[in-house]
Amino acid sequence: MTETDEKEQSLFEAPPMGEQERMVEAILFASADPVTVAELAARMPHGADPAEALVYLRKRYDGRGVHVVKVGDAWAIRTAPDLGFLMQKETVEQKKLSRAAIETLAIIAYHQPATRAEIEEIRGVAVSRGTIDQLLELEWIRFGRRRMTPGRPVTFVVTQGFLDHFGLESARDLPGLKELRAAGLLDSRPLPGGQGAGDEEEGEDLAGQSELFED
Amino acid sequence: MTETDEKEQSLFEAPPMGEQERMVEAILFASADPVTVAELAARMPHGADPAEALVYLRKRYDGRGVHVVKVGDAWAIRTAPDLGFLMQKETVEQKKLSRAAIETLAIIAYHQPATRAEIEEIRGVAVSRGTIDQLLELEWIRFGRRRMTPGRPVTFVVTQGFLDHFGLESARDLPGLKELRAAGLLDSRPLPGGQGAGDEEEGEDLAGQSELFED
Amino acid sequence: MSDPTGFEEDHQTVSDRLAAEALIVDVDGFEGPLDLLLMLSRTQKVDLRKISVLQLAEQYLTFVDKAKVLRIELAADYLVMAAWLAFLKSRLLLPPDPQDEGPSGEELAAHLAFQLERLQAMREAAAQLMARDQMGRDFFVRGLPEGVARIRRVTYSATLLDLMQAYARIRTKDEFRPYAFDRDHVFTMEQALDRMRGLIGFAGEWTDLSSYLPDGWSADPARRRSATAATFAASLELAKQGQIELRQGETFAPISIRRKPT
Repeated sequence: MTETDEKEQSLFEAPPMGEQERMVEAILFASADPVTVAELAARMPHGADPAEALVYLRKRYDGRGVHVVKVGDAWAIRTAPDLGFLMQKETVEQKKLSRAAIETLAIIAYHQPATRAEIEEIRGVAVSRGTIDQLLELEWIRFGRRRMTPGRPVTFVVTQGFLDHFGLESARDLPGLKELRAAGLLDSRPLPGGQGAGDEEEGEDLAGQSELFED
Repeated sequence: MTETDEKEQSLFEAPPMGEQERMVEAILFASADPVTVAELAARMPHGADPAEALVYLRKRYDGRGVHVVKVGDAWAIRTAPDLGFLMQKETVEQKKLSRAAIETLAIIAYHQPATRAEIEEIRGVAVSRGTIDQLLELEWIRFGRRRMTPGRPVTFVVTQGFLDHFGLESARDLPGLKELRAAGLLDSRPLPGGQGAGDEEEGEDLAGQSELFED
Repeated sequence: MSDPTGFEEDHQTVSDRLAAEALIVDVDGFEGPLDLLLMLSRTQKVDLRKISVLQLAEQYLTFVDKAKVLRIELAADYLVMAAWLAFLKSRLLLPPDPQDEGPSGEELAAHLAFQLERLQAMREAAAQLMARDQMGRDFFVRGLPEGVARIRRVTYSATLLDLMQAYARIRTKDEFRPYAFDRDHVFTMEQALDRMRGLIGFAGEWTDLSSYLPDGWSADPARRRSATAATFAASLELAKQGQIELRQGETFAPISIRRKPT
């Protein structure tokens, strides 16, 4: 939206902020999935500022039984985690993930975008068929950009559904991420001398990851 | 707070009313159906008084974007009736795309620009007009340049809307056959008799595909 | 259970020994050599950054030796790692060769330590991730998403997975054509048995197996392969039944058969 648009629209006068807050509240309550600010704006009257309304709304639900949470670049209402014990009825049986799947997921989350070869290099073992498939089906990972290295391998990144499931605002809020980076444990270090177990392609790879987290 | 803490506590006294209000709020939010007072009491700690908590909760949502409403003899949270106009998006009916449409779309995505004849050749069956029209209407495909071959047939390419919908940055990020297979999306039963034939041909396929994108 | 591992008992605690037993009994439970190395490194009870890679290499090689004694089949990657660690060990023990261009033993050891630390870090990160409050377990989404059924608009949805599966289906449909067996070029074992039973009565002397191939099956390679395989299988069957004897001078030498002398 351009600046002039903004001014013209404001001639029609946006609803008062209290009213905008109600609107955001209603939309978030009605939806099971997170809603982006852009989607909110599209559904609200012209000139509304859902981002500001969200600030108020979030404060209003502070300490209540449900919270306004940020999921990637979208917003949702979720029950307060300390009340989970009341919800046995709503609890969905979660499919037990294999250790391989959990580790693969963590590696993708912390090293994203990550190629299959990188996952295998870190775990020291081949990623079995079906592990990636399972994570794709859960919609916790998706295909990212291809690596601009020989073979142009596909990469994997985590999704908004992953953030939502684990109550993360963004991939930067992964537990321990800063410490791991500071300790150099998210770097890719090729085997000295280059021959042997490691993949040759590894070297250039990690540029992508720091890009993702650096801004 | 753990569950046992909660229970032990309830031997002595019910949680404070503010806490009970939070509980009712969370239960009403997460339940798929309206909840009766008796059901609330059964799920809350002993000694809790959900009826009283409901009075407070109801008052708290007075004039807000959502209301606590009575449905028969049960309770639910609903968006305020005056904000119904915001709920248009929720009335959308989701339908799965037909197999013919998804296959046609896949071929266009992988082989774009593709003519109708090419799509038919790959699918081995005629493409109905309705299928193309539907994809055009969804704005997932659009007309590309005409082919400089006899008859100058129109071609189809995928749109930005397509990329957005499928979470792709570019059509180049679509995984190739080998990667589909590695991810377990492709059954790799070998051809009976012709050993390894399937795999050998794979290489060429990929080459074809990357050529396609290499422009 | 009394120490089936044969590990030295002197300075091992009970838990060390149990861990060692678990290693031997449950080698399949490990996700590759790196996983095993990480497990072994725990017995050193030091920070992974201060780990003795030399000691670790020895522990691993001991493990592989014990597995051999116990005749446990180790997968190839375990043996590759053993060979690499043996090489690393020699590099660490011998004085560096100034002629040698390659990485030093210390560099290689540092890399291995890094790999172990990184794997361990990822495991801990995974555990922390799974310990977080999770949707549908600890916190919940709206149970009753609202839809005011006033305006109905149909949207079509499809996921990337649908798209890729559709493409995969099209591109592989040729692979799934019905299985049709080409009987013209197959000589079955039953046919071979019939043929050999008829001929074997006359084979008092050692005769090359290839002379039992049916007529007209040697020109075309596919037919020759099928007939050879069937005839060989049939001769094994007859030998098992005690009707003939088999002889082969050395590996890949021609096979001869004769009727078993009565």
